[in-house]
Amino acid sequence: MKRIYMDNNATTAVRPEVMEAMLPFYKEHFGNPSSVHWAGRETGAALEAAREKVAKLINCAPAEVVFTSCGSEGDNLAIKGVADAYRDRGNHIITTAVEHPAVLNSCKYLEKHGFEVTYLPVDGHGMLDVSSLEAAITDKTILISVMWANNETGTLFPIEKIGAVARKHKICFHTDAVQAIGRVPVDVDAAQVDLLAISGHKIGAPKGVGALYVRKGVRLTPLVHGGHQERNRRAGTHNLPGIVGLGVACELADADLRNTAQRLSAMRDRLEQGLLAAIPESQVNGHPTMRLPNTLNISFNYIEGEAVLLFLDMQGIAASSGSACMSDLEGQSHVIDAMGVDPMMANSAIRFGLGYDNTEADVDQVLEILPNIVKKLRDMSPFYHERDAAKATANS
Amino acid sequence: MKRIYMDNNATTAVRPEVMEAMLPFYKEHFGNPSSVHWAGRETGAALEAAREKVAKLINCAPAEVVFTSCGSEGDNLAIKGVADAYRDRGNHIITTAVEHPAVLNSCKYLEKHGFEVTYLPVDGHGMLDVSSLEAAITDKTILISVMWANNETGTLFPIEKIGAVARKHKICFHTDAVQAIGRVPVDVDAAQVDLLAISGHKIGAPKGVGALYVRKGVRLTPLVHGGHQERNRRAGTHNLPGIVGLGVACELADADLRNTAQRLSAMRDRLEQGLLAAIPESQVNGHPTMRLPNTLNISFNYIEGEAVLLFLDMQGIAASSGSACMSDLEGQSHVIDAMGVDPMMANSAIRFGLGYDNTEADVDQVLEILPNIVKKLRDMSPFYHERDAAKATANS
Amino acid sequence: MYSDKVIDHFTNPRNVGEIENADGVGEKVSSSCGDRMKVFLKVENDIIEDVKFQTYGCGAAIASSSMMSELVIGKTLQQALDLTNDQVADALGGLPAPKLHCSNLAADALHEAIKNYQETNA
Ligand SMILES: Cc1ncc(COP(=O)(O)O)c(C=O)c1O
Ligand SMILES: Cc1ncc(COP(=O)(O)O)c(C=O)c1O
Ligand code: FES
Ligand code: FES
Repeated sequence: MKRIYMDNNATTAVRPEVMEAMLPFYKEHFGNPSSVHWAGRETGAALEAAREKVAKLINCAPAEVVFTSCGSEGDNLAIKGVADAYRDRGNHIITTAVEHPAVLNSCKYLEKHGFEVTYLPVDGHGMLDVSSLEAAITDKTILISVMWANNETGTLFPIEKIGAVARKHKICFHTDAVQAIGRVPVDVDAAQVDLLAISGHKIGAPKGVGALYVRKGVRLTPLVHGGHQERNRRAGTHNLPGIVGLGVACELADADLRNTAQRLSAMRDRLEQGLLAAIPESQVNGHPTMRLPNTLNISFNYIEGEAVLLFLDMQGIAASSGSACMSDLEGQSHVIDAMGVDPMMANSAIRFGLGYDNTEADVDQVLEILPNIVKKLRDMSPFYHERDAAKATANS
Repeated sequence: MKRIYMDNNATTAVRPEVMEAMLPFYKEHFGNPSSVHWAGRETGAALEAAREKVAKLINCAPAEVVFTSCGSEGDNLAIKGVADAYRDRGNHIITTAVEHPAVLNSCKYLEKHGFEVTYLPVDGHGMLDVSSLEAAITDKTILISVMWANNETGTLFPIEKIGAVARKHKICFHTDAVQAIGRVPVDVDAAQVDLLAISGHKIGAPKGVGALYVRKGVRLTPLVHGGHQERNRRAGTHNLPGIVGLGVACELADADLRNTAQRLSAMRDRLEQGLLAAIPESQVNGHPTMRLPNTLNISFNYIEGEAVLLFLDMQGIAASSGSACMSDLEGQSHVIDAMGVDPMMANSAIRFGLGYDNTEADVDQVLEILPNIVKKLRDMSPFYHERDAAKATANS
Repeated sequence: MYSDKVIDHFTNPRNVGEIENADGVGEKVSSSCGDRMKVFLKVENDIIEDVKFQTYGCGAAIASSSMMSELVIGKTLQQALDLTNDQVADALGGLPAPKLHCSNLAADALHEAIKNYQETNA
């Protein structure tokens, strides 16, 4: 059985070029980049070279890049770090109802410590209304945190517009760009973003490394206190191989961003059209056009998403129902919920995240297999049968 | 020129067995361990297998192991996490003046947020007096944090005795065991420790992974909020290759702890004796017997440590002057300072940290090279000459 | 995450469907997840001759439904009433903790169907 991995929003395989670049830094060049001797100098240079590559992808100065261990840490550092550093100015934070748990749970933690948080709603496409964001600003607002792209639906937020509003009101603007980076162009300067979190393992770098962009002049209390690494913004011995890998992954992303985006969105669109055509009463969750090129979130009414995923899995196809870090939990996605999707539709939502390695043959295979799975599960579903019965009555 | 690496307290090379175990988890088995499909199940099993290996080395239950990104994160999580979770019980923390910056700076951060911290002094050997610790306890004390082994001198603290005191007073006891793990036996149960931080890159696992032991029943506010990883104690996609590597490194450490310790301490002792014999007016900083088997901190009066290190480096020998993460900074070691070492002696302190790969030939080479370096620098030092003059005057 | 037995019953669920003119029909909706199961019975001389089910739910719910049907076909009504949710889960080789509630649908819906049979034939 050919295995097809279509869960690249959860994590990606390390790209071969990335692996090759990292390998020398485990056993051969293993020095602590903070050490002053030969072993540290070798890796110190590699550290700064990687920083430059990350900076180039998002168009910032290398000194504005803080290496972290993952996207979640970046979000926590940005939100708690700004909250603590700007506490004298106010205690109000604005975010959205559809953020990743790393953002939402950082905000909930701050709510227990004297902060007030506004969670802005989204519309049926998962889209945010910038004027409602501006209306939510008070003279106590010290931080706006809005994700660049939603991880479950792929909906892209109007980051440049939000950046302009934040700048106008002189409020720090953090964006969780973990899903956006490497998939759509990201320019912190054009977008007037002050902080931006990325994660290596979503773009072909390994797990265990990420970065937070922190605009020069933005005050930030560290999350991890200790040594003087990262200009006192993040202590702990650098994950040198991981950082080197992140650098190369950013460089690769920079080089083929447009090509990859075009290729993946063409495949994604074919998958989407094929499924909608083959499976009646299905619907796409997310924005029709403002969407990540690789993401398809789709619902098949009357059945349950977990059962669909299980059947797909048994046929070698890896997809998911929302964020991996929530998947061991009961209950529906807070994102699909916030979009006001009908609960039964919401229950069947599954997410395909296409990636670098996917091929047209993969799409063919999903198109062949999935409609049968849906049919089988609908045949089992009492709701589906009652619906037929209801129709029959109506027609008689 | 043969390169000799004797800075294994700063970081170690990844051991070959560790590397081999990690390799399949970058490109082949790369699934997110939180995913429910085949790609996640493969890595989910590897994650739990690694957890068991870590647990075995420190004698705890696997569920008590929380994977982190480094030792600093573990210290921050333990200290800030307990401080926040037990804030209702009190606001007093006891630690020592010679902790790693990850502990000291976490404490300083808490001091800005309403906590009071007692920094216990140490004696000339860097040793702590347990009765002074017990005397410092108040009814507001919620945490004791004392390192297992000091990173600069190797001095081993009386952890079992401190554990007994903490348990008697029902106070959480955290120990930073980053330098101790894999070098001396560590048993959280025998030592009555409640939290214990370790770091992969000090024991032949890669940089970017660590673990915090959290005794069952101990409350802990997360440092990184987000998804449900690590039973809600540490969010963020798992660094699976790193975690697998940490597991194997712990297994290896467990298997040859006593042999390695014996071998390294024999080499270390020969280095120590050889240097003391060859270089008059030199002294060892640290405890004569209660000391890590691999660590030698030694001062050569009248000269400056940085100059010694530079000469050693030019001859291919990597050693250090205290912790790597402080080494870009001016000024003396807070550890040597706290021991009351005479400032000029303190200034010349350098640290050798022997490791798995060191050989007797390495020791020979240092014994051959270092006395000449010291001689050369002393010949340059006004303090040295004035001392000779003083002696001459005294003798005339 | 799931045992081989769960996967087997999920992949090839036994006794899916509907019994026309069933002697008893019952259903149960999970209060925790909204999933739903409907059970149809054919009863003769106090013996369950046939069971069919329809389930809207996760893999565990579907497998539990299937296992339940296998466990009670040919049994007396009393034996079927004695069947517990735990027994269904055990027969599947266990379920992951967060999925235990899913097996509750099966025995509960069965018992509702028996109650319905007893009421209509009282
Ligand atoms: C005693 C001690 N604690 C904590 C740390 C921090 O560990 P890491 O560099 O993995 O964050 C170190 C090493 O630098 C150490 O020696
Ligand atoms: C939008 C978004 N933010 C944050 C994260 C967290 O990243 P990581 O898993 O690297 O901590 C993820 C991925 O899980 C994500 O999709
Ligand atoms: S003269 Fe260079 S550190 Fe003092
Ligand atoms: S999650 Fe609802 S029955 Fe399993």
